[in-house]
Amino acid sequence: MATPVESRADGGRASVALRRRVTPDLRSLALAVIGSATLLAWASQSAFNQDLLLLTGAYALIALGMYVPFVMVGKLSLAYGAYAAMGGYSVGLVASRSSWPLIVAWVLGALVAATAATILGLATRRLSNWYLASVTILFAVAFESWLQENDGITGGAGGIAGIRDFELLGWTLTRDQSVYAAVALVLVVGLAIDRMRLSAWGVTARTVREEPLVVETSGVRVPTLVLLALAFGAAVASLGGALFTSSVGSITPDTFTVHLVFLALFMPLIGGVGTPWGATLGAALVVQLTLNSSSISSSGTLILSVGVILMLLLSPNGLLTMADRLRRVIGDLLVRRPTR
Amino acid sequence: MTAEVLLEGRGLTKRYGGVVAVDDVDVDVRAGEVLGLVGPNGAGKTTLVDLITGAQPASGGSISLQGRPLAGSPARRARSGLARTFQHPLLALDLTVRDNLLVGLSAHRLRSFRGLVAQMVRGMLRSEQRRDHEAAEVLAATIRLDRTDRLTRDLTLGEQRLLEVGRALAQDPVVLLLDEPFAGSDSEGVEGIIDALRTVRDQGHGVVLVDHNVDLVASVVDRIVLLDQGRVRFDGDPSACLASPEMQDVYFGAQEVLDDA
Amino acid sequence: MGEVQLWVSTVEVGCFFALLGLAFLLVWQGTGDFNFAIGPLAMIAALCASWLVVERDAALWPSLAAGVALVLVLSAVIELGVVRPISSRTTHHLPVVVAIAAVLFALMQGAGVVFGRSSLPGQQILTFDPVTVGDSVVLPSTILLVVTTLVAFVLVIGWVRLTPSGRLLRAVGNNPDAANVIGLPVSRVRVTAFLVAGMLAALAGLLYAPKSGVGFDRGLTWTIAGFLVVVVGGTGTIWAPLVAGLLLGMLEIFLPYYFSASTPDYVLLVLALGFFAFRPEGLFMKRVRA
Amino acid sequence: MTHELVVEGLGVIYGRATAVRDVSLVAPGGSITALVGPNGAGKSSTLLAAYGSVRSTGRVAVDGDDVSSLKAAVRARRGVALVPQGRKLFSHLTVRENLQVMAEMLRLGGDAVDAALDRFPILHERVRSLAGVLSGGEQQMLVVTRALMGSPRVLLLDEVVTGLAPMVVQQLARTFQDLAAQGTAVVLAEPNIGALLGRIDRGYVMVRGEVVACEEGGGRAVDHAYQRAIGVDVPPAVEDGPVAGVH
Amino acid sequence: DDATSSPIPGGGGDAPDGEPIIVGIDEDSTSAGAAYSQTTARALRDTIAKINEEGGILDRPVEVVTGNSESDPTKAPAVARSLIDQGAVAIFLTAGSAASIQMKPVLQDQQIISLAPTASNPDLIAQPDADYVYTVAPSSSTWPPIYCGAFETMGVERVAVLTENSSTISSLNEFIVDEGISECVDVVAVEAADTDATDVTAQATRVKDADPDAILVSSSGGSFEVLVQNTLEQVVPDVPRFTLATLANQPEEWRVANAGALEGLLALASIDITNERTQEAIDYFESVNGDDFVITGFDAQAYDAAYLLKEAIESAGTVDDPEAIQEAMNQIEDYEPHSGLSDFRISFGPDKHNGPDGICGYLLAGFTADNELGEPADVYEATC
Ligand SMILES: Nc1ncnc2c1ncn2[C@@H]1O[C@H](COP(=O)(O)OP(=O)(O)OP(=O)(O)O)[C@@H](O)[C@H]1O
Ligand SMILES: Nc1ncnc2c1ncn2[C@@H]1O[C@H](COP(=O)(O)OP(=O)(O)OP(=O)(O)O)[C@@H](O)[C@H]1O
Ligand SMILES: [Mg+2]
Ligand SMILES: [Mg+2]
Repeated sequence: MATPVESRADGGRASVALRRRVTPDLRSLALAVIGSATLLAWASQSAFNQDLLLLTGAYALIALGMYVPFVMVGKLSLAYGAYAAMGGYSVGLVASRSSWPLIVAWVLGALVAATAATILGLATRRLSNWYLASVTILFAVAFESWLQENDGITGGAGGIAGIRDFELLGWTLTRDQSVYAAVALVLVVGLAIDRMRLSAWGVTARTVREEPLVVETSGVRVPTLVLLALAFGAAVASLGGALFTSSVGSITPDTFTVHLVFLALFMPLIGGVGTPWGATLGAALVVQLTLNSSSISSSGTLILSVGVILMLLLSPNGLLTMADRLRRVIGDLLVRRPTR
Repeated sequence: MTAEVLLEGRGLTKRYGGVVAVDDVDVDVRAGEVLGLVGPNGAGKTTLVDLITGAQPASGGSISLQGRPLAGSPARRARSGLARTFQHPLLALDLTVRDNLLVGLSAHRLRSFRGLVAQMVRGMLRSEQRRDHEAAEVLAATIRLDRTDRLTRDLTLGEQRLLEVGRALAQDPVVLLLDEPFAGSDSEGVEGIIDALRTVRDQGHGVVLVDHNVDLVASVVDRIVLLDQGRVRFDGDPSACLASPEMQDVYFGAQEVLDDA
Repeated sequence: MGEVQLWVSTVEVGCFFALLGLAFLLVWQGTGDFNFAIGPLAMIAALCASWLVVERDAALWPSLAAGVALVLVLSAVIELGVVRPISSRTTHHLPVVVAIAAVLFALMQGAGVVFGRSSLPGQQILTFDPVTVGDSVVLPSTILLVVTTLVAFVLVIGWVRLTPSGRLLRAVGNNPDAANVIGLPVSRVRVTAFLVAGMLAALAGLLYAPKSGVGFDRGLTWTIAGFLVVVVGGTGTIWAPLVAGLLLGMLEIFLPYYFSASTPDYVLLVLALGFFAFRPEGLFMKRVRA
Repeated sequence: MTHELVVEGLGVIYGRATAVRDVSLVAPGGSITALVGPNGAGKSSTLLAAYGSVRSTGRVAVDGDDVSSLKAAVRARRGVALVPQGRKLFSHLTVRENLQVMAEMLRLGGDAVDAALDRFPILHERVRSLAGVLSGGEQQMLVVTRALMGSPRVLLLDEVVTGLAPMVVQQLARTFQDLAAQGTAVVLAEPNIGALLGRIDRGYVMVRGEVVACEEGGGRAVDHAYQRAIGVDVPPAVEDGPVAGVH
Repeated sequence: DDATSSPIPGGGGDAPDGEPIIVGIDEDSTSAGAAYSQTTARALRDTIAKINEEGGILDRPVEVVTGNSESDPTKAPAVARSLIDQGAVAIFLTAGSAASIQMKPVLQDQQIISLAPTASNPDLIAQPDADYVYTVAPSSSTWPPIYCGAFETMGVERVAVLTENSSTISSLNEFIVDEGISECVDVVAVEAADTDATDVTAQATRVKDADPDAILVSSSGGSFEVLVQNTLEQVVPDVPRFTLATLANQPEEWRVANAGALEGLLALASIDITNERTQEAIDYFESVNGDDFVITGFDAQAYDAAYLLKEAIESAGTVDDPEAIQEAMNQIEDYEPHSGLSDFRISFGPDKHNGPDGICGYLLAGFTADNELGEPADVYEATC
C-alpha cells in the first residue's frame, strides 16, 4: 500500500504515480480485497472462524470509526463503546419491540450515536483533546449505568436476547451470507475513509490535528469540522455494534465497555496511521491475539499489549508503514541492480 | 487617493492588564494598496494584526471590511476575505508542502456547513482530486518552492515562511496581512513574496505588510503607518516616512535601547 | 454525626485522587505526555508489597521498600524503554499515547500474572488505635495518607517552583526542542519526571490500599481518576490536583449520600459538560500567545 | 585573549537527507565571520553542529581543543554560545526563569541573571512576564541575552537580527563588534546580510550543504561572493541593493 | 490452536479407552472473574479426572477443552463456538454471568448442553435461548426464606440493604430483596455502590441513618465486599450483618478485610462439614490437592455439575443426540448433591433448569474474629 508514506516519497516518483491510472486508494483497496478473500477462505473452515471474522468486522468498524476523528483530526474520544452499544441496542430494541426491518435499526443507531457524539463534541469544541477524552469517558460510564438501571427500556442488566436474524427486503441472510455482507461493509467503509483522507476535506482535517489555528484562519469552522468527524466516527462505530449484535443475537450493558475502547485504540496504530486499512488489519490482529491464541495460562490482553509496544518500538507508524518501507527497499534493490 | 477603502479600523485598542499594546489606532487599507506597518519592537504591530483578524479579542474599537462590520472568530473574518501569516510560521509540519497549500486552496469550498458536508461526502465518493494537486503545483511555482512532496517539517524556517505566504495567497483574500514575511528569507524568497503581494495588489486587493526591513518595505509599499507604543506616529508616503523625524526618533534610534556594558 | 465520617472519607479519597493527579501532572509538565500507567503503578506498588507480606511472609518495611523500588524501576523502563525510543522515531504524537495505553494494560495483566489475580489486603503501616471524632472513626491509615499527601504537595510545589531542577523540569516540558538545542539535559529531566511521578503513585497506592485491598484490575480505575483530576484542575499550577482531587472526592462521597450511587456518574458528566463549556481552561491555567 | 573556532570536514545528516557535507571553516577571534547562503543551504545545521545540539561528523575545535565528542552543555560551559533560529525559548516560564535555566546550565553565579537583564531595559521591565507574551522582537532580545550570559569565547548567531528593529540591530551589532574586539570568535549566519554589511569582516558562502567561497575582504565582498554563487550577475561596483543602510 | 486440550490421565487401573467424550470449560483465567472462575474450573477438572478413574462416561474417557472468554461478553460467543468446533458436546460456564448470557444464542443454535456450576443469576436460564442451559447452585429465589428465618430468630424487623451496582447483582436483588426479604421485614434502605467504587462511606452512612436492626450486603464478593464490610465495621460496628454466598467461597478475600472486620458476619454457605456426602468430596479433593486444601461451595457445586452431566449422558445413552441428553437432563430427579445440608436434593424439569429443590442448599455460617468462616450459626436451620 503506497498511501501511508507516499507523502514522504520523493517528488519524481510520486508525480509519476499521480499520472498513473490506478490511484493509490484503488491499489490499497485491491490489497484489502485480497486480504479479505484470504480471511473468507479461512473462515469457511469452521463456524468458530466465521465468528471470529464477524467479530473482526465489528472491531474493524469500531476502529474505522475511531480513525477519522482520532488519527486524522487528532480528537481522542473514549465513548466508542457507548456508540457501538447504541448500534447494538438499536438492533435489539427494534428486533424485540417492532416488526420493522432491522436495517432501520442500523440507521437509527447510527443517527443516535452521531447525535450523542455531536453533543459531547459541542461541549468541548474549543478545548484541547484531553477534555474530549475525559467527557467521553464520563459519558461512557454514565451510559453504561443508564443501560443497567433502566430495565423498562433496555432490559436492564440481562440486556436483550433472542434477536432475529438480519433480513433485507424480506430475504433473511444465512450465516455465510452475513459473513460476506460484513466483509463487504468493512471494505466499503474502509475505501470511503481512505478516499476521504486524501481529499481536500481530509487534508484540512489532518491540518486541524496539527495546527487548528491554520484552518481557522483560512475561514473554515474548525469546531464544525471536528463535530462532523466525531459524528461520522460514532456512526461508523455504531455499525460495528449493530453488526456484532445482529450476528450474536443478544446484547447486554457490558457488551461494549471502556476496556474495549482501549483495545480499539491499539487497532489503528497496529496497522498504521497512514491509512484506514491499518485499522482493519489491527482489528484482525487484536481478534487473533486475544481470542485465537493459546490462552489457558497466558493472557491474550497481555500478549496483545506487549505486542503493541514491541511493534511501536520497531515501527512507530504501524505495520503497513513498515511493510511499505520494506517494499520500497526491495523495489530499490531490484531497480538498481542492473545499473551496477 | 480615491480608491475604495477595503479595511477600516477605528479606535482599535488592546490592553493586557496595565500594558496598552494597541492604543486607539485608526487604520485604513485601500483597494490596490500595499500598506506598510512598521515600528519598534513591542510597538503593537502583531497585536494590531491579531485584532484585525480576530486572533485576539479587542478591548475597544471597530473594524469593517468593504463597508461591512467585521467581528467574531478568525474563521468568520477569514470568510469575509482576510488572510494572514504569523510572525512565527504556523503550518502542519507533518503534512507535505502540497497538503499545506491545499488547505488554503480548498478553504473556500469548506467555509459553509453545507460545503463541509458536501466535501466530506464527495471526498468519500471520488478518488484523489487531481485538479487540486495541479493547482497546488502552480501555486508552489509562484512562490518558488519546489519539491512539494517534502514534509513541511524538513523545510528551513525561511522556506516555511514562504510556504505560509503561499497558503495565505491561496485563499484569494480581499486583504492579505503578512507579519514579517521577509525575516530569514533569502533574496529569491524575498522576490517570491514581493511578486505575490504585487499580484494581490494588482487584482485590486489590499495588503498589510509588517516587517523590520524598512528599506525593502518602503520599496514595495504605497503607504506606511508607523506605530510606537501602540499609537500611530506617522501615516503617509513611504519616502516621506523614511525621512521623517518620528521615524528617526522611535525607529532608527536616537535613543539608546541597549546599554553597552 | 454521620456527616463527619463523610468528610473524613472525602478527605481520604480526595487525597488519594490528588496524589495520582499530581503524578500525572508532573509527567505532563516534564515531558508533555500523559503517563496513563500511573494507576497501574500505584496498584503494583501496593500489590507487590502485600504479596511479599502475605504470600512470602516477608517483613513489612522491606516489602514496602520493594514495592516502591519495583515501581521506580518500571517508571524508568517506561520512559527509557518505551516512550523515548518511540517518540524519537516518529513525529506523530499518537504512537506515544497508544504505547502508554499499551503499557497500562501490560502492567495490569503482568501484575495479574506475577502477583495473582485475587485481591490482597493493603498493609497497615501505623498501628495505633483509631482516633474517634464524635461518633466517627478515623483510621491510622487515613491519617497517614492525608499527612503524606500534604507533605508531598508542599515538597513538590517547593521543588518545581523554587529549585533549579524544578525549573529545568518545566523548561524541558514546555519546549523540549528548545531545551535540546541549547543543551539542557532533556533525557535526565524526563527520567526524573517519570521517577518522581512513580514515587508519588507508589505512595498513593501503598497508603490507600488498606481501605479496600488491592487487585490487579484496579489500575484502569485509578488511572481514570488521576486523569480526571488533571483535566478538571488544569495543568497550570502544581496545587491544582489537590483542589480538583478534593472536589472529585466530595462528589464521589456526597452525591451517593444525598442521591443514589449512580448519581456521581451522571452528575460528573453534566458538571464536566457545563464546566468545560464555561471554564475551558480547567480551574487553573496560564495563557500565552500562539 | 583571542579565541578561535575551527570546523573541519563537518557533515550533518537528517534521516536520509544530507544537510551539510564536508564543511570546513575557521572563525578567528577579533573578527566577525559571516556564513551566508540561501534558504536550506545548511547554515543553521552547521552552527547547531558546532554547538553540539545535532549529531555530526567531522572535527570542531575551540582554541585548539577538540570538542567534537562533548555534549552541548559542556561545550557551552567551555564558552561556546548559540543564538538559535526560531522561537527557541520557554514560553510558559517567566523572562527571569528563562535566563535562570541557562545560568544554571552554565553554572554561573547568582548575579548573572540580573547582569544579563540590564542589557535590555525592555526585558528588565518584564522580568515577571511569561516569555510567551512578549512580542516577537522582545523574544529575540531574550534569546540573545541568554546567549551572551556566559561571556562566550565563541558566539554562534543564527539569523540573530530576525524581527529586531533597526536601532536594536545596530546596537546589537555594535555589541558583537565589541565582543569580537575583546577576542571572541563571532559567527553570523544570515540568508540576507544587508543590514549587517558594514559589520562583517569576512565570510563563507554556503550553497546546498557545501562551502563554495571564502571571502576575507569585508561585508560587501562577502555579499558579492554570495551573489555570484547563486548566479546573480554582479556588476563590478554595486552601490545600492535592497539593503538597509547604516543609520 | 485456540484452546489447549488436556486429556486427563487415567489414574486408576481401568482407564477407559475408546473415543473420548469432549466437554468444554469457559474459564476466565485472566480477568476480574478469574478469582472464582479458576477455582471452579480446577474443581471441574479434578472431578472429571475422578470420573475417568471410575470408568469415564459410557465407558469412554472424558476430555476437557478450555477457552478463555475473559468474562468479556463480546468474546464469549466466539469462545463457545471454538469449544464446539473442538468437539465439545457439553460446556461448563464458569466465567461471569454477563459473558455466559451472551453465549446463550450459540448454545441454543448448536444444541449444546451447558451447566453453570456456580451461577445464581436467573437470567441465565430465562428464555429465550435457554433450552440447553442449566444451573446447579441454589437460585437466588431460594435464599430469602433463610434470611427471613434468621431475622425472626434474632428479632430483626428493620433491614437495610447495601448492594453492588452490577448487572449480576442487580438482577439477583429482584429475587432477594424485592420479592424476597421485603415480604418478612421492613426494608428501610437500599443503597447501591459501583463495583469499582473507591469508597462506600456515603452508602454506609445512609444505611446508618436508616437505623436498621440488621444489614444485608448483596454483592459478588471480591474487593468490593471487603470494602463494604470494612466500612460498615467502621460506621455501624454494632449492627448485625448478613451477606450472600460468594464471600464464603472466597477464602483469599477474607484476609483482605481489616482485622476483625468480618467478625459476626453471617454468610450463606453451601458447605456443611457434617454432611457425609460433602465429606466424601472433601476427601477426594484433599487427595488431589493436598491436606491444606480448604473446600468451598464452588468446589462442591463443580463436583455436582460434573456428575449431573455424567448422569444425564449415561441415561441418554449417547452423546450424539443433544435432544436426548436434554431430555435426560430434564428427567433428573432427587440427585444427591455434595453441598448443602444432607436433605438437599437437585432435580431438573422442562421448566425447571435451576436444580435445587427447596432451600436447604444453603445454611448460615458466621465469621470468626480471625476473619474466617466458622461453624453453622444457630440462628436458623433451613428445612427442605
Ligand atoms: N498576552 C500579553 N500579556 C501582556 N503583554 C502582552 C501580551 N501580548 C503582547 N503583549 C505586549 O504588547 C506589546 C505589543 O506586542 P506586539 O507583539 O504587538 O509587538 P510588535 O509590534 O509586533 O513587536 P515586534 O516587532 O517585536 O514583533 C509588547 O510589549 C508585548 O510584550
Ligand atoms: N530536522 C530536520 N529534518 C530533516 N531535514 C532537515 C531538518 N532540519 C533541516 N533540514 C534540511 O536540511 C537542509 C539544511 O537546513 P538548514 O536549516 O541548516 O538550512 P539554513 O541554511 O539554515 O536555511 P534557512 O536560511 O532557511 O534557515 C535543508 O534542506 C532542510 O530542509
Ligand atoms: Mg510582531
Ligand atoms: Mg537557518
